[in-house]
Amino acid sequence: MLTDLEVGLYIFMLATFLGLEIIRRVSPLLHTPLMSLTNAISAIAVVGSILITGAAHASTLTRTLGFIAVTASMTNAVSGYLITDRMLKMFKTRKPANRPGAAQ
Amino acid sequence: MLTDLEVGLYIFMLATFLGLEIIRRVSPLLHTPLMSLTNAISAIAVVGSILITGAAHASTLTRTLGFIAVTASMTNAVSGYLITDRMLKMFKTRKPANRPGAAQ
Amino acid sequence: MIETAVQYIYILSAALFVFSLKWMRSPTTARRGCFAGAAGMLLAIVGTLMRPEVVDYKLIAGAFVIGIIAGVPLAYLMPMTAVPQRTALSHAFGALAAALVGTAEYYRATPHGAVMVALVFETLLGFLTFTGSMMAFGKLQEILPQRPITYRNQNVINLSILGLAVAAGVWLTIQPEHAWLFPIFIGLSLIFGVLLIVPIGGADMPTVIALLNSYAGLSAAAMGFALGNRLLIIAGSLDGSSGLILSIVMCRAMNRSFTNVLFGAFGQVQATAGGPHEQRTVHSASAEDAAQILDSARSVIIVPGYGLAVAQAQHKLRELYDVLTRRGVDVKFAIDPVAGRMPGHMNVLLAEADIPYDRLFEMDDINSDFAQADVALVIGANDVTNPAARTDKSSPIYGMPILDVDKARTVMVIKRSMSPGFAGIDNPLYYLDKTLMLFGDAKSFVTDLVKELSEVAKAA
Amino acid sequence: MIETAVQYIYILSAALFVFSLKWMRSPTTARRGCFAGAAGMLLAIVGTLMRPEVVDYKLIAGAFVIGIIAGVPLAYLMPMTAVPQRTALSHAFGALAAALVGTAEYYRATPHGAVMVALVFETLLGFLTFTGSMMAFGKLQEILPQRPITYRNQNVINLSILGLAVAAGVWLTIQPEHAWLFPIFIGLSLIFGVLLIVPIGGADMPTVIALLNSYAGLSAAAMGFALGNRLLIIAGSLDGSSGLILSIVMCRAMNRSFTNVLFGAFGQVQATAGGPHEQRTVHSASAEDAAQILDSARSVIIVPGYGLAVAQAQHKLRELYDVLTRRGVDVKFAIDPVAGRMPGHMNVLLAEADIPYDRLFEMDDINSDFAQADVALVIGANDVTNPAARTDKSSPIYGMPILDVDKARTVMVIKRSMSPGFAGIDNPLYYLDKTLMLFGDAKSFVTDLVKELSEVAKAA
Ligand SMILES: NC(=O)c1ccc[n+]([C@@H]2O[C@H](COP(=O)([O-])OP(=O)(O)OC[C@H]3O[C@@H](n4cnc5c(N)ncnc54)[C@H](OP(=O)(O)O)[C@@H]3O)[C@@H](O)[C@H]2O)c1
Ligand SMILES: NC(=O)c1ccc[n+]([C@@H]2O[C@H](COP(=O)([O-])OP(=O)(O)OC[C@H]3O[C@@H](n4cnc5c(N)ncnc54)[C@H](OP(=O)(O)O)[C@@H]3O)[C@@H](O)[C@H]2O)c1
Repeated sequence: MLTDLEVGLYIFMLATFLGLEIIRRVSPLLHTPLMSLTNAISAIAVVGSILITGAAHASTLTRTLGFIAVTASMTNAVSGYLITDRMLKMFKTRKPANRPGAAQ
Repeated sequence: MLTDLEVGLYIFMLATFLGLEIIRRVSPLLHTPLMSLTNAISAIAVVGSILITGAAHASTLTRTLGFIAVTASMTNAVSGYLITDRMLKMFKTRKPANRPGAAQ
Repeated sequence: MIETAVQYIYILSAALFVFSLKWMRSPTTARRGCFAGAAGMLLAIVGTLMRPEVVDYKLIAGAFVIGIIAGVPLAYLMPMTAVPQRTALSHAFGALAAALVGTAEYYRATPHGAVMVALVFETLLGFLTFTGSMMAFGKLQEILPQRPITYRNQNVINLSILGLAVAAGVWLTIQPEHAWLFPIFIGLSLIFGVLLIVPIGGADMPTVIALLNSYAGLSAAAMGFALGNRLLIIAGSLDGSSGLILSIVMCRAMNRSFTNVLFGAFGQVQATAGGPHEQRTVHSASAEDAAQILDSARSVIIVPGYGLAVAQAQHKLRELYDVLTRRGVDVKFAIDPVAGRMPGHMNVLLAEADIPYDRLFEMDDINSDFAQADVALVIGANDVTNPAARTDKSSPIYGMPILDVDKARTVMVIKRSMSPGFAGIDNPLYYLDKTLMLFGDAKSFVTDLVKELSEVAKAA
Repeated sequence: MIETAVQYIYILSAALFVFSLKWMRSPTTARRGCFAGAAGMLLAIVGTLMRPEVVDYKLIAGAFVIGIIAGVPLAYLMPMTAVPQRTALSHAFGALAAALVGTAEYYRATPHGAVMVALVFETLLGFLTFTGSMMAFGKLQEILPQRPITYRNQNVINLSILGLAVAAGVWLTIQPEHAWLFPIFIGLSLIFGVLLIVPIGGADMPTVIALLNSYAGLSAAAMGFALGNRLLIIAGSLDGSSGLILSIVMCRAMNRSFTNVLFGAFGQVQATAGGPHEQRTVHSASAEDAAQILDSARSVIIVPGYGLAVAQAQHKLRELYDVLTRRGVDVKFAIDPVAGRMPGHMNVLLAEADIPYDRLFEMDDINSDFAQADVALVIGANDVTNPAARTDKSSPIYGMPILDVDKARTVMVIKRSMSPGFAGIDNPLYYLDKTLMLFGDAKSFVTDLVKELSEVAKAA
């Protein structure tokens, strides 16, 4: 009944509105980790990359490009989530802490 | 590629999240007009009602039910938007106003 | 081609609904929001009429005319104090439409699988919201008794009816051909809607209405699933989430839980458990005395409540505001979030009387000002000024956010008698030494005050 | 069957992404948010691998292994101060993936119509974000010159290249068979990405990175349209809107417009227009003097800035905080929204050093406290303390929100020289009578301060 394009437009509209609403309320305290999180989410390109690379009768060109794409987005995803978590670990609430500052 | 149900679920999820985000931020000042606005929006049932009523080979039962449904939701839409607007008109910013209170 | 155009119109319509709600956030954009909502609805209707499936326009046109003829007066003739009732009635209409579409669709196509599940949801929610909203309307309009009606095993009975309705629904989804079951299913849904509201007190209706709003929205969304229509899903779920949030906000503001509102039979228990009447003294005063005190005050905080709405005294109050302001008194209005019977009730009421809303202060912003105020003038408010909410852990309203009127130098309370407010409990405020009770109907008492003050003004 | 299961997995994955961003709102739930995001990604990958179209797993497995081997050290070995660079590099990877998928899809299927439009968008945005992010990385890592590079007709040239790229894209959507055009289209996109960044100063990179984040997201969303994949559309548009909001927030915080950031060649103009150097006197002091003043203060507000990050002095600063707190001094940290080079840069830095974040105050909350503070200790901050932003309409940073350090009784500024900060302008604060300049690298100077204070403590 609906073409892919029309469904896509519905979803694009709703997701964009939703993104704008949510992000506007993130405290500036967390803007740096947020940027690195959304960066990790942009590794979603991995979905397309897998489809290209794993397809049945893919040409060598397609496979090569797909392989690079999967590698790039996988690196992106792994490092993105890990570093975001590393950053966020620093934000955990602490007791008014009086252990002497752990020098590097 | 996707069934109607799956598309529906995507859209339902996004729209619900979006609704929750937006409404949570409405100032309590406007909760009463908001309720009457969303009430008017629920007149969207008019879409289904029209489809039922106007269909080509509709039975008398279907037409009767559809007719009632269109009437009910149309009343709902018209009165809903008009009364919301009437309420909101009262909220317009005024100069520190010193005309004597207009008794009813 | 046309089908594609319709989809774009629908997408635009959905976007307009989203903007409509976004713009409701602030009073400056709210009217634009209402307009966007109306435009979205218009597009939805136009788009639907354009669809090739729609071939017969006669009935539709007739229904439109009736709808407009009925809708316009409903909007313009209703007094503002009747907003809760009107909303309830309107919900009943919206839900009825959804339920009837579901019914018609069942008899037309007898769908199977997921579509039938959606259809059952739509019909169940639609019919129960219909009767539930009619009941709410009746209670608010005082056609039906306001007090909660309870009987033994009520919850068990209600839940059994719901259980039966759901069972019928499940059966229908498995074997949609059992057409004899459908009317039974409808009947059970209708009955459950009635029973749901019976044990809820009239004053809890606004919360219930918000919840019913949510159901009506979900019913429309289910219709969207049944008809494969995305616009219905979007508008329905926006509505559904909005109703949910509003009812949560209202429950929280009253410091009560959902379950307590739905099953607590609030308003009855407290009324009987009002406690023994100790013989305590109150000070009362005449309009003349009160006017003198007001005239010599430098700052007055006015606390409006439900009684102001009942007495329709908002325009007179505006006059009082004017005369006091002219005499150099600093007048503020303190708005409790749960004053009145609808969220924002007082705001709407005072706005109707043209009281500038930079003089209206939310509870959190003004509570610290009471200590500096010469007079706190309470007009038809009761529970929202009850200090027991702050101090008395055993009070049913303990924890409810209240206005600290008892901190003011002098407290004046306009109400008709010593009878309690919505929560049905006594108010220790009235027995304070600094409190003056001004007995009378809010409208006539404020009128007297204005008269007295104008005379003082002329004399000066 | 499997296709249906995949769709449910995708819906769950999309919901997890939404929750992930929602939970990023507050530090208490942020880690859960990160986890939800990772879970969403995992589901997306699992769901995709389950699809019947995917038959060959060898290459994919290999790529996964490489990705993990490369990703883990990238996350754990990077120092926190290199976060901006890492983000830039990561964007480059993400965008490259999107661009390559678009390219591969073009050569595989040569699609027409709307799908080709989406594919062109995807490829254009992907490639320009790729080179743009690599340039940004180079500038931040100081492989490339930090300063903006400008030449005559720069904007005209850039826009022509973009125009050519778009023209090629339009032609390709009309006649997708022209395979010879595709490499040209790619080349133009790549070049435009480079040229876009050349005229932007290194210090504006964070804003640009946020914008590139937005492009990368939109590119993924376009891929979703091209492949008919809703999950890609959702995740892509969440990303796109997030990047947009962040870059707007950053521009606004610097009181500059988008156009000014992108085309203003900021950092060069101001450096040359630094103005004539009047011979004005400054007071400087030694660590010993400074320690004495700090020791006798009752309340100290510390203002960290970019120099703290450069000197990696956060851990030493923590020691200073400890020793002062032990000596009974009330120490607060004032965080300007644009201090450092990334939004929240200072928060991350101070959190890394374990400074309790109930001691960190946002600008609006602390600005009124400076008047009561005995000492404002500025460490490696410059522009965010420049009173010219409040008073001097002609200053390029006029209107930028700053910390009112000049209201404190005594101001101490740790920096290496009199040279300006990011905006390239002089700071009148340094010439005030109450200001003491503490010249030196932030880390070594704070170390000295700690040493002096500990000696005072021992002596006492
Ligand atoms: N706002 C909401 O969304 C909402 C929703 C549901 C429930 N509620 C509940 O409603 C209550 C609201 O508190 P409230 O202080 O506004 O009202 P209230 O506690 O219900 O008290 C209203 C008072 O007004 C007096 N009154 C009635 N008619 C009057 C008239 N014509 N002239 C003068 N006085 C009149 C009544 O006393 P007399 O009879 O002696 O005159 C009564 O004590 C709270 O308990 C709240 O939890 C609020
Ligand atoms: N936060 C963001 O999101 C963001 C993004 C883009 C741009 N910006 C801009 O960046 C600026 C941030 O202001 P800011 O006050 O934090 O920094 P700033 O104005 O750039 O000043 C940093 C100061 O630190 C000193 N410094 C550098 N290395 C040092 C070291 N090792 N030890 C001691 N001092 C050192 C420098 O002076 P010496 O060379 O004399 O030592 C310099 O004056 C604002 O103009 C803002 O608009 C911010």
